[in-house]
Amino acid sequence: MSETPAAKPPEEPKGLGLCGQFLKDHGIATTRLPDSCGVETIEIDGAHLEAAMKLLRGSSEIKLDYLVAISGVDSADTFDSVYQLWSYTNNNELIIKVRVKKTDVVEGQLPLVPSLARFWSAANWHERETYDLVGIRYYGHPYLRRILNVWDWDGHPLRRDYKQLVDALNDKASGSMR
Amino acid sequence: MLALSLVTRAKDSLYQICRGLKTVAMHTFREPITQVYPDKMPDTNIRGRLALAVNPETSEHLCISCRQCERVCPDKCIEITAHKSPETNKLELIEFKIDHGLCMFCGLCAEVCPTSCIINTNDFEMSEYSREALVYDLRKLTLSQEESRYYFDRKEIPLPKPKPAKAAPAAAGAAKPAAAGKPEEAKSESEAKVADAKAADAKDAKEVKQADEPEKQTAAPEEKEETENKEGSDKSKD
Amino acid sequence: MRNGAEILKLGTLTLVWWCIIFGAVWAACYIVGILIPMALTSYESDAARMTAETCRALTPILSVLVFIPINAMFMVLFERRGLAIFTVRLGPNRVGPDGYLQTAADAVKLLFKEDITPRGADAFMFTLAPIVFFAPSIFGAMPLLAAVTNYHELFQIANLPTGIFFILAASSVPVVGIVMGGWASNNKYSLVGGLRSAAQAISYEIPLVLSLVTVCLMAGTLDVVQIAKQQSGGILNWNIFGGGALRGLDQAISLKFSSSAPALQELSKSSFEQVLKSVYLEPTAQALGLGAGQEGLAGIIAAFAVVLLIGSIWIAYGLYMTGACAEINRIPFDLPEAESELVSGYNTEYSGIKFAIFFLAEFTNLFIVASIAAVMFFGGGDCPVPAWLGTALGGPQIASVINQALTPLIEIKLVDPPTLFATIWVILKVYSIVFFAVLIRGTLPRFRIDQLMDFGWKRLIPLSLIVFVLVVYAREFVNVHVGT
Amino acid sequence: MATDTEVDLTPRLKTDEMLINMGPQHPATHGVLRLILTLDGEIVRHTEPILGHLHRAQEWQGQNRTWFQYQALIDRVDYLSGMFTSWAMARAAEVVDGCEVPERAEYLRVMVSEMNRITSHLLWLGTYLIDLGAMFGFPFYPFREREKLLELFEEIAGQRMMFNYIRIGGVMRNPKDAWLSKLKRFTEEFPDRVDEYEAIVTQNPIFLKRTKGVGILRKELGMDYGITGPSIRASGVNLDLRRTKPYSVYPKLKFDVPLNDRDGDTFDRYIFRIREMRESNEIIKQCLDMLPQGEISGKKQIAGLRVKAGEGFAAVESPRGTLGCYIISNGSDRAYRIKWRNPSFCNLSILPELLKNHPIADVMAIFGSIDVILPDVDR
Repeated sequence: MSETPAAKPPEEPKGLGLCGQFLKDHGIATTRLPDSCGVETIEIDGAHLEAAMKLLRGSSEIKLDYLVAISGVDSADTFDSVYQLWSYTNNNELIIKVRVKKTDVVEGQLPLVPSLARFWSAANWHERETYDLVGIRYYGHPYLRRILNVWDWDGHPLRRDYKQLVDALNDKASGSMR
Repeated sequence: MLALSLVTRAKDSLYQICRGLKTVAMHTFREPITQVYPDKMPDTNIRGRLALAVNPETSEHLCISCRQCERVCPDKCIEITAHKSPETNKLELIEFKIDHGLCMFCGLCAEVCPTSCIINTNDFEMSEYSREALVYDLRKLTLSQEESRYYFDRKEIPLPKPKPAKAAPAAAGAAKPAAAGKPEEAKSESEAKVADAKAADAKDAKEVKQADEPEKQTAAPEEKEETENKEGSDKSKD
Repeated sequence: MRNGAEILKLGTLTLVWWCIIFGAVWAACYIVGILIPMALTSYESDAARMTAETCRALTPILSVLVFIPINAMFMVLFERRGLAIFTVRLGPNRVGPDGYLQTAADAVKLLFKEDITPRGADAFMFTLAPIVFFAPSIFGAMPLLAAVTNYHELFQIANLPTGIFFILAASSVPVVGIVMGGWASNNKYSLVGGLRSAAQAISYEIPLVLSLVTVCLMAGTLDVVQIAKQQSGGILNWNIFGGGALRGLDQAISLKFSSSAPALQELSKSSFEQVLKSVYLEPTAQALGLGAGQEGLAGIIAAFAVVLLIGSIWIAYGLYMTGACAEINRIPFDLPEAESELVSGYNTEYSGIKFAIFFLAEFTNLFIVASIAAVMFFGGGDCPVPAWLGTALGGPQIASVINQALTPLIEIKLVDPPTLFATIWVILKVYSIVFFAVLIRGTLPRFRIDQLMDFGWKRLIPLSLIVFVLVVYAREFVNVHVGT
Repeated sequence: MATDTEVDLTPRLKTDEMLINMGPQHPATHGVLRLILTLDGEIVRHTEPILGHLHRAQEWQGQNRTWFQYQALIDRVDYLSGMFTSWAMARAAEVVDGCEVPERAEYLRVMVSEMNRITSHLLWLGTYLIDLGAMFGFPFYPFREREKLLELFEEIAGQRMMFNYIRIGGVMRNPKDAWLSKLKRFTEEFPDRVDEYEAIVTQNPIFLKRTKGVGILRKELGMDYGITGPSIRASGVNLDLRRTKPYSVYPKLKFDVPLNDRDGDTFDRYIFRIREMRESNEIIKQCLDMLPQGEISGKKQIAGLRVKAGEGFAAVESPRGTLGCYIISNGSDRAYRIKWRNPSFCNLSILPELLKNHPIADVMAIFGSIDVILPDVDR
């Protein structure tokens, strides 16, 4: 049973976790965030993301070689790119967050996060999806194009400020209750 | 050597094909599994067409206009019109509309209903020639007494307690005998349900309202009514 | 037999539809071929005689034209019901009584549907393709007609001495129609389907023809009527059992049966051996130039040759069915219309009546292929019961009773017993083969195109050549049809 | 097919690559997937999948519906294994919320989920054989067994595919004894039926020719693309969440996770699904024996159902692979963010790699073998 209760008042974790320590040993600074349901969660600067991922994936003891998902989150004041890392061989788990402050994003542009797709094929479609729905631009992605919405869709639907355009075709018909 | 292996392989292949053919051919002697649908109605347990049940014993309408179903419906396909009766100070159901064209038969409304009034029947034959015809009104939704009894038995719903006699004349809307008021005391279990839901609603009523906004815009006058209803039902609880 | 009711239903349905098919063809042939000429004989003018002759000449064509659509309709229904039985379903059972009219309704629906010619299609070719696909199946049916009707005089018109050659030539034309349709549709899927069909038909034509050539070689003739005639006299004379290789056995057994009196037992025993000797040993010894003392060797060789011959002919039959399945695009060789890859292949863009013609021709081809098999391998209109067994079972008595009953009909030439029974047997045989094809359709997945080519060129063609050579040698030692 | 030894004809003969649009309306794309294939003759050189024809904004709806409402919607994410989608979200919400699930509910969840795994694999088996061209006979047999299970689902959950049965904190309804005995009867006769399928398919030479050595998925490639489920187990990676990250009552149950010792091809993926069905059947049998009495829900199923603030990721082993759900809750009655990690979406991303240099006839054989379900891809 891997179900552990959530840290109710998100207490500040003490010190670095396994992966955080490992990354620090290799000269990459991370910030530890409150554990999400018992899984070590670290924040990392976008510039170090690629190096950190390569280290975590390649190391023999940690071997986080299974990129489960990349999710984009439109948080209160940041855009988060969240990486769920698992391992095919052991039970290590890690959540990495890259946070881009909303104040840092240039007006009319998308937040920038480096892409993993060039050395990790699993990231390819996940990044496309996150770009499509949350609007995080992964620079260095070989084919960053909308994947779930049509290519000429306006806006990014999972943004908090997204407004659905009125669809003239499916608007209220007189007889329907919609 | 090559020839021999070819022959063996051909033999094996033929044997395997024949094995498959035999298995298929032996199915000839099995009973067909087809259900001859229109001739023989299937005995289903599906969450089918929504309907409003009446009390199987007294044939009074079970709906208390609490709007739980309306609120929980993910598709917003339920529309309830009710007003507070001036004499009894209780909610009276005026109209109950369900758009079956929108409904996805998730059964959540039936789950939250405190009086087990709205239920999923087993009926799935609802084809109509127009979308408008799929909007069922109160008259079309209300089940007869026998049907209600059937579904109460089938779904093993405990029978509701009969309403005190004094409420009966108030409900005597001659045109709509079914549109009666609500039973005074719901069962203790369903009351708990109502209480729970009310508590939850009260906490974040604001948030719910916000989400419902687009739907509510067309029916602005109802907004007021709803708050009234809430008061009404709260009172009835006391 | 928990499914007895369904099987019974399929049986009744088949019988009823056969009656419909036969009734229609029969009526048409009788009216045009016999009734009108008979009526015209009273007028002694040239014009009347001419008309009568023309009517007679038109009878076979008319019979085929009436037969094909109705029969195709029934075959579709038969296949659907058959598949339903294999897959524990009921099949179409709504239109008409118990679904009897399902395919008739389908046909009517198809006829009334809009006939669409896609934009960019070559309209002329697009229209021509179904015709080119369908017409050869009528040509192909012509020479077979005489063979399956026990060479009734009315159907002798197209009795070509090179019958099987003509049929094969006709049956290889439809592929032109498929390529035409595929190309004219202006659709990539159709085009690929058409091209695949061409490649496939060319590859599988060869084993198909070689296996039939094997049979012709044994029969010594290309005339289908001759081939059918040679096989008369019961199951042991059919080509599938070595084309007369068991004839000696047959004769010997019939001798044994005929002499049931105990006094003749001794005589019959000797004659039994004698017949066997004369049929098997002597020709073999003669062919090998063996002397009188080497009868044992000759016997072994003869027995070996008989077994070899029968084995080869079974393989040839398997080759024929494989090639034929490929030729008519049935599973597992339905690549031209491979649904999961090419949507619907060459007929993707067809609708309405043109599609109906494609559909019709497909099933007609199946019927023709099966009837070729019936004529070439299964004795045509021959009753499978050997004469001696028939006699033992009281066959002649039954036949005379039936003849008696039919006498009034025979007198007005409405019924010709030899033709009647021949056709019934042919239909039974053909539908058994069709039923087997349905079973195959219900079981096997589809080949891939390159595997199909591999299988055709690297397996089937060498095998058919080997079988051919084997038969050439084996028939030297066995007294087959030739010369009897 | 001699592409490698092709004679150079370019100076005299102009050849060109052909673009073919497979789908979205194509009989064999299992829904509405569009593949833009670049063909060289009949050989696929490049594939571009175009998704999204079935996009229903499930994540957006998760943010705009209450937890209670959204539970009814998520069966639609993967309509062939609705129990697993429900379970994934229920687990994620339970992990975040910290609520306990009664043991009876856990057993019931395992039971219905394994039933659902069987139905999903049965449907895959039927449609896969259709993809390979056995159109008319065989596919009906798996559907016959699937029908029986669907009837059981209908009885316990009220619908045949959109169950809405597994809820946050437990399950919806207690099964009756008659239901359990029906299920027992099914588990007893099911292995015979699987034997029947295998008699028809597994050793069929045409089937073997179509599947053996086709679409070989290298282990490293599969891990690079994050492939999960039977597809990666057939390539020898031991990834079955029921064993590697055990959840629910799976540790108490005895079952094998079949594992290949080489890079799997299409045939291996077929045979692994067949084996998995047998294992699931065993699991159901055990659950039927071990089913305890007790509560079925650890959380009250009310319209205002809430999940405590927090974030968490939980995954279950669906028939197609790791089905995960990442939840951020702010304590209100609806999620702040719900992210689905769909196995089909990730498995489909490897399709261009697998199809490269295969003839067009293998497109469907390979595409079918990775068992993708389009609503699950598009959400």
